[in-house]
Amino acid sequence: MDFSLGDDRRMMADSLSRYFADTLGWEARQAAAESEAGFSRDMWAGLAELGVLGLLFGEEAGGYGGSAFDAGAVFAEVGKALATGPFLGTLLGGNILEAAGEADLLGEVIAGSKILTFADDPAMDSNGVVTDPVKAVKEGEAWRLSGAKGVVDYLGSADLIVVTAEADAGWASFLVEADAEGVERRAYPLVDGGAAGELTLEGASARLLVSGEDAISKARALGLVATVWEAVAVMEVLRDATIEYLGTRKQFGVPIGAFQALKHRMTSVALEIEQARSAAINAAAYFAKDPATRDRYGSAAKYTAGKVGALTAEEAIQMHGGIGMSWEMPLSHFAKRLVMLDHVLGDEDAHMARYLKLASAA
Amino acid sequence: MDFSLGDDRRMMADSLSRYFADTLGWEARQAAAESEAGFSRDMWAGLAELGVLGLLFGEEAGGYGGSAFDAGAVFAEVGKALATGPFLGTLLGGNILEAAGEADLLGEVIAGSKILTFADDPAMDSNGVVTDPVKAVKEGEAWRLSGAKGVVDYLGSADLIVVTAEADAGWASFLVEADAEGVERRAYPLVDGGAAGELTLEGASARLLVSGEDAISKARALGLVATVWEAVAVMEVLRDATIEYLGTRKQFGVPIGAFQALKHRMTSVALEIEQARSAAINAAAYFAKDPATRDRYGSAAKYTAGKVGALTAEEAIQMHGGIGMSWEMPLSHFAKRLVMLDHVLGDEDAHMARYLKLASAA
Amino acid sequence: MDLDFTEKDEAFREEVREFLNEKLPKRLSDKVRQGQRLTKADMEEWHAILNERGWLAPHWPVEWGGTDWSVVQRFIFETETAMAHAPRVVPFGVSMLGPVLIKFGTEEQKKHWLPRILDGSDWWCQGYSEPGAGSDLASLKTSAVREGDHYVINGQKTWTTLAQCANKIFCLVRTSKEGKKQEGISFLLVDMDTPGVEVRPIKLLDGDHEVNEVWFSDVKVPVENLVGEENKGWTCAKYLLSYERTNIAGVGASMAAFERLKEVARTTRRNGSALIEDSLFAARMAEVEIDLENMRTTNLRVLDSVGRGQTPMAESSMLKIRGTEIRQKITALMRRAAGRYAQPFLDEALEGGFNGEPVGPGWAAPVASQYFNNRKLSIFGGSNEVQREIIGKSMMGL
Amino acid sequence: MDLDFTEKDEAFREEVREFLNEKLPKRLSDKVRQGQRLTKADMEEWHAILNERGWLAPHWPVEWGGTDWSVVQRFIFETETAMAHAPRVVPFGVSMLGPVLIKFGTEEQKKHWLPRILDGSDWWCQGYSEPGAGSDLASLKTSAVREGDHYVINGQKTWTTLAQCANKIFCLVRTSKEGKKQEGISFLLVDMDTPGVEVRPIKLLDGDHEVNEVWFSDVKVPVENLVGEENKGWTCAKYLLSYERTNIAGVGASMAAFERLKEVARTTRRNGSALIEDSLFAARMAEVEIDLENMRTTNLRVLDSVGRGQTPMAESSMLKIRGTEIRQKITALMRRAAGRYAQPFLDEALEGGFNGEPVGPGWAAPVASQYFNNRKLSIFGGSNEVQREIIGKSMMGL
Repeated sequence: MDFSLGDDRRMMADSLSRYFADTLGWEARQAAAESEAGFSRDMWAGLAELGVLGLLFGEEAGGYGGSAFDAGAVFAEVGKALATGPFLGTLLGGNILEAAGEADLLGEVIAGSKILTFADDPAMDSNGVVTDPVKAVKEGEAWRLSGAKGVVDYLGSADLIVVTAEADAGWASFLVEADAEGVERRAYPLVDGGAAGELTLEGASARLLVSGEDAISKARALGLVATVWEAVAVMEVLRDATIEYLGTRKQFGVPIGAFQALKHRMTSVALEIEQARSAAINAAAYFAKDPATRDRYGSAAKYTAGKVGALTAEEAIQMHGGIGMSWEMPLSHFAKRLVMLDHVLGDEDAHMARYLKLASAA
Repeated sequence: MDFSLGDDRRMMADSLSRYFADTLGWEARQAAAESEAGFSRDMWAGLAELGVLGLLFGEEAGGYGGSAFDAGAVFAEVGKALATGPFLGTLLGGNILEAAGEADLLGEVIAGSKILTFADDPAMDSNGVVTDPVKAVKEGEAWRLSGAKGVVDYLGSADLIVVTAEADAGWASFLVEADAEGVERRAYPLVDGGAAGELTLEGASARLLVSGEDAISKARALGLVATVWEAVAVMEVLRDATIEYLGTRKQFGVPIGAFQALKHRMTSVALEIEQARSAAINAAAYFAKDPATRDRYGSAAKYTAGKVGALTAEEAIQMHGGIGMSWEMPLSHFAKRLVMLDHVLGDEDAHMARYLKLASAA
Repeated sequence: MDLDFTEKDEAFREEVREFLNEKLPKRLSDKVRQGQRLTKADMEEWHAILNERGWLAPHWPVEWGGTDWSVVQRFIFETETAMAHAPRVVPFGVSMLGPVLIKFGTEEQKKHWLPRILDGSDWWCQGYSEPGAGSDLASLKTSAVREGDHYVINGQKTWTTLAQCANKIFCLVRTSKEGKKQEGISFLLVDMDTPGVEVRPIKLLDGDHEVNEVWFSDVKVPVENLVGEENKGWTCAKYLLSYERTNIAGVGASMAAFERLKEVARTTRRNGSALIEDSLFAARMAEVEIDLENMRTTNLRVLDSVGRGQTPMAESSMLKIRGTEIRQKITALMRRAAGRYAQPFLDEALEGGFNGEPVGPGWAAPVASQYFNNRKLSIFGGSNEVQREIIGKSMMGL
Repeated sequence: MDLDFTEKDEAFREEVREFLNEKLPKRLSDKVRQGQRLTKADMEEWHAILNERGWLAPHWPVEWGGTDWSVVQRFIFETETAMAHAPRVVPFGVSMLGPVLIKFGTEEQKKHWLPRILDGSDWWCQGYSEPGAGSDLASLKTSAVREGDHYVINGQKTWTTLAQCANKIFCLVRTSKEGKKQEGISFLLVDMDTPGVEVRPIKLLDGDHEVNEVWFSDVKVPVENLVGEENKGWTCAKYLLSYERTNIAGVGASMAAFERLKEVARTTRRNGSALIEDSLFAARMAEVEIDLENMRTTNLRVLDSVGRGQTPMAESSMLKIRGTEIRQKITALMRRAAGRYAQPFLDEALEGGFNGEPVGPGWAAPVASQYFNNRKLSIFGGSNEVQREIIGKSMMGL
């Protein structure tokens, strides 16, 4: 049993933390998050230079990390800094490239010279109906993909897109060049900062990366670990800011934290966040076990993060009062990110349902 | 729109209230609740004399009430006094007798000379498996019932038992004499005071009362109204006792209600109880509408009462501290009754499930 | 006991429905239904329509242009207009200042100001909150010093809703520092065109401009704009806070929002079936629906007691708390229903007349903004914590 | 970072399991598993078995009969014994008085009292709470007046758990009324056979006799029974409250109870299918299971920090709060699982050796009693409100 991050990982996390502190002050963060790309290219280049992206992948793929705890450590720093950028697409798409043995291509991603994203969720049409899965058809040695994917992270900036699609033999993942023919991208900003886009493929040329659903499931599972670690880091920022506010803001002549109702509610928030942190640790610790165990703890963690995330965001705003709702306060943006993270890779309810399914299968 | 109980009903409720106050003081209540019968025969005779039981039935059946609000008004007084006795069996069994046009028999029940109960829930065996429904077989003009019913209110004291059973043509309700051959009764006390019993029928002779499930459903629906009104009355006793305690019990030199955490939680309890009271009113108000509407509001009310009941009971005990757990305090018995009422006629979850089913059928 | 409305009330409901059917512009109800932003002109248009019918300020006395509706009729009106997706009446003139003037104003003040509220000549905003005084309203610092025929105001108000649309502001100002902090407050009417008044927008977390700071630098206000007595403004403030809080639960608005949610849950399909068939989502919806049905009856019970002459204090606060909780839960469910499509932010889709291609489900565009914006419901207008204090005091004197 | 125990710890776990397998009498584990009442003899039997192995007081120093187990090993021991349905060790002597004596007792006191705790010569109970002093423990009034070589005690203690089994009681008594209320308290050891000590049972709502009032009328206690200095008893009390609270979450007990719940939910059939397939019940169970899994890791994290020399304050209180909440939720689910069969009350079925016919499911007999009895978890031993105050203070100094 060991709850330390480990020296190497701690060192990288610390330098990442310093890098964000030095280059991504609040104004810079806001400018980047509201920019058309939704993130700062300079920051991304800096991260690549710092070697941060390499921590997300194993040595054979040109990285020097690749464990679930490595991903967790990086995403915790992303959360703490409220950094926007194609982190998740890099992690998930990169994980598939890694599984496919595409070390060269992944090398370009790690070096920051190519932006990668992961198109997995199906699009929903304007009536709220989930569109049919993207279909993959083989033409000679090449593959053609057709269909739509929804809310693809940083699609507008991507050079490479890892797309999950259904072929005759089942699900597989493919590589699509963003500027290939038959690739249509509609980019838009997100309510919590950053950007995403709708992807429409009409016979777009693609390269098969990995057949079968296992690699996709594993990438999604890693994504759960990463988002949960990010969410917990955001919670901790909100918690600390709220505790600070409760201790300094005065009403009726005393700090508002002296009002027992607020104080006791804040203890619940803090307690729940500790539970969410434990859930995040569990998800990372069981990631390398068998898929059923991995997914069980992944869903438990995402469920916990969703539930605690909403509580934390809502209580942080409520306890700040009006000021907690203002755009000027970083707090409100942390709260938005936290609530929106619930919707990334399946929300609280979806993961409760999956947890129940996994439990009844066990 | 009218939220008054109506003069006649108010008058009867008031005299019932006075009767309980005069004859069912706390020690008398405890003695009755812990007696072998689980209630006081004298009290029951007094209620009959007062005419209270007649309020539960319509004029054709020899009563002078019979509406859902009549039942609600009576059961609210029962809850307030924490009276034990075969109230529910009288209401539900009597409702079936009423539907069957059995005015004479019902007259004896109203007069208190016969004790009636209603055996509806199937028994569960020692492994937790619900036993098969009681079967009704016709032999010439007579019927024979076989099977088991569980947790039948005041079975040990009953003279008459209305039993629901499955005949070839479907569900129907039957009258069984408690001392008939083939009737086996195992009586026991209840954790919240009063008594019930397991009923085993082995070819017991029975008389058909009403064919079909409609009358049974209606009786159950009326039972929901009654239990919910009883539950709300118990909640109000707990609320008032807790508010009183918060205002008088001192710790750290001030009344504990001055501690904002307790105060704010108490406001939630009070608020939820107002909602439960509204749910109870809704259930009574919609009782005479079509069965789908009736059952929808019945389930909404039982769900609400279950949820709010547990909250109220748990918070009342918690806010009283140790003293709230002592047998000596009436409070703890009100809390037990309230929690156990959740299990009568289906708990919170069962009624949420039924509500969803009714909604999706609508 | 029964929950049915009387025949008279049912006839009134029909009258309201007919009115809405005839007079409520579809352009406006579409905007409201779809959660799009209303412009100042939109709100003025609806006020004018209501005023034409004499229904803009139903709770005012008839002599000042109100109605003689019962509390139940007012409830019916509120519910029906909300269910028809009518714009909400801007409350600052009609529901806040109006009643204060009627109660505390001089005959001249009433004659001058009340008609101007109804005909739209004046758009009022409310100068209560200050940066240092949130829930502790009475600790406000904005000062008004009497100089001859004028007060001179200096200070700052904040969270002033729709100040950018208003030409007038009613303010609580400090006219004395003697005695208890509640005793040196006065209630003043200020023309926002007066030199020294400056409005600075506050952007809220959803990106919308709804509230403002209002700054006062040596702002001269004629003494005849004092409402009630000098240093007795707290009486006006308290009256305003306790007045007409019987429809505070927003039952109509919640019912409308819930209907919209049901519609969405029926049409949105996920994993091959309608969202409403998802057992966890359906249970969440049912919980809210039951709570809302219960609250509707709770509200009617409060109205009934008001109709019988009682003044509800704890009950109003309960309605406020539960009402805001329910509305917040409904918007949270809308965001859940949208799933990942809650996240795209298309500012243009929030404007009326948007006819571009939506991203994902057409209804999803405003749901995240509404969810975040609705956090205000439990903060502004007396936070839910303040309401709990009121209940606690009323229940146990503590 | 990893959650796996070391090989050494795994070996230790095996050792504990073997011990339990060999030494834990099935008669006792059956009683515990079925929620039946343990007699004094049952508890003494289990203490003797543990003591024989030297595992009765693992957290004491080796020289006094304890072990040198790491905090993780203690966690493993606690979890394994609970999962095996071993009786809980009665904490008053072993976990409360023992550590206080080891820290504050004289050499003579240690030599005299500690072995008697281990060998069962003494059964201690705790005289802390008083009728007037609940959460405000320091306001206690039971007085001890020094008269020559004795203190003379007068007053009343309450909620004294298992006083009916005990021959000794350690008490907080007031020896001075000067200064702050915490400063006049002393820690005294009292023989319950002393004239003037009277134990009166308090029946709890579940009908069981577990707690008592203890009355003192001119009870003479030799001065050598004072632990620590006179008027410094509060230091002992605080130490006792903060000591060894790292396993306070009761993870093992909750895991055992949850396993039992799962078993029940798998075998109990309702509406034609197993209860575990009821979507609402399954979701309630999953919520608790996830919370418990999270808490297990939270507990391990706290142990890890203790192992690294830190003193957890807020963390212990969080474990106490969530631990009790989880245990209460599990008993509430057991009562739901029993449905109407939670209601029958068969007192005899709660005694070991009951071989009558159960009413309904065999496991249902104790569930209502356990549910009501477990309300105490959030009240006694520092109520959850008191724990929240501790967390608040530690988080923000307020």
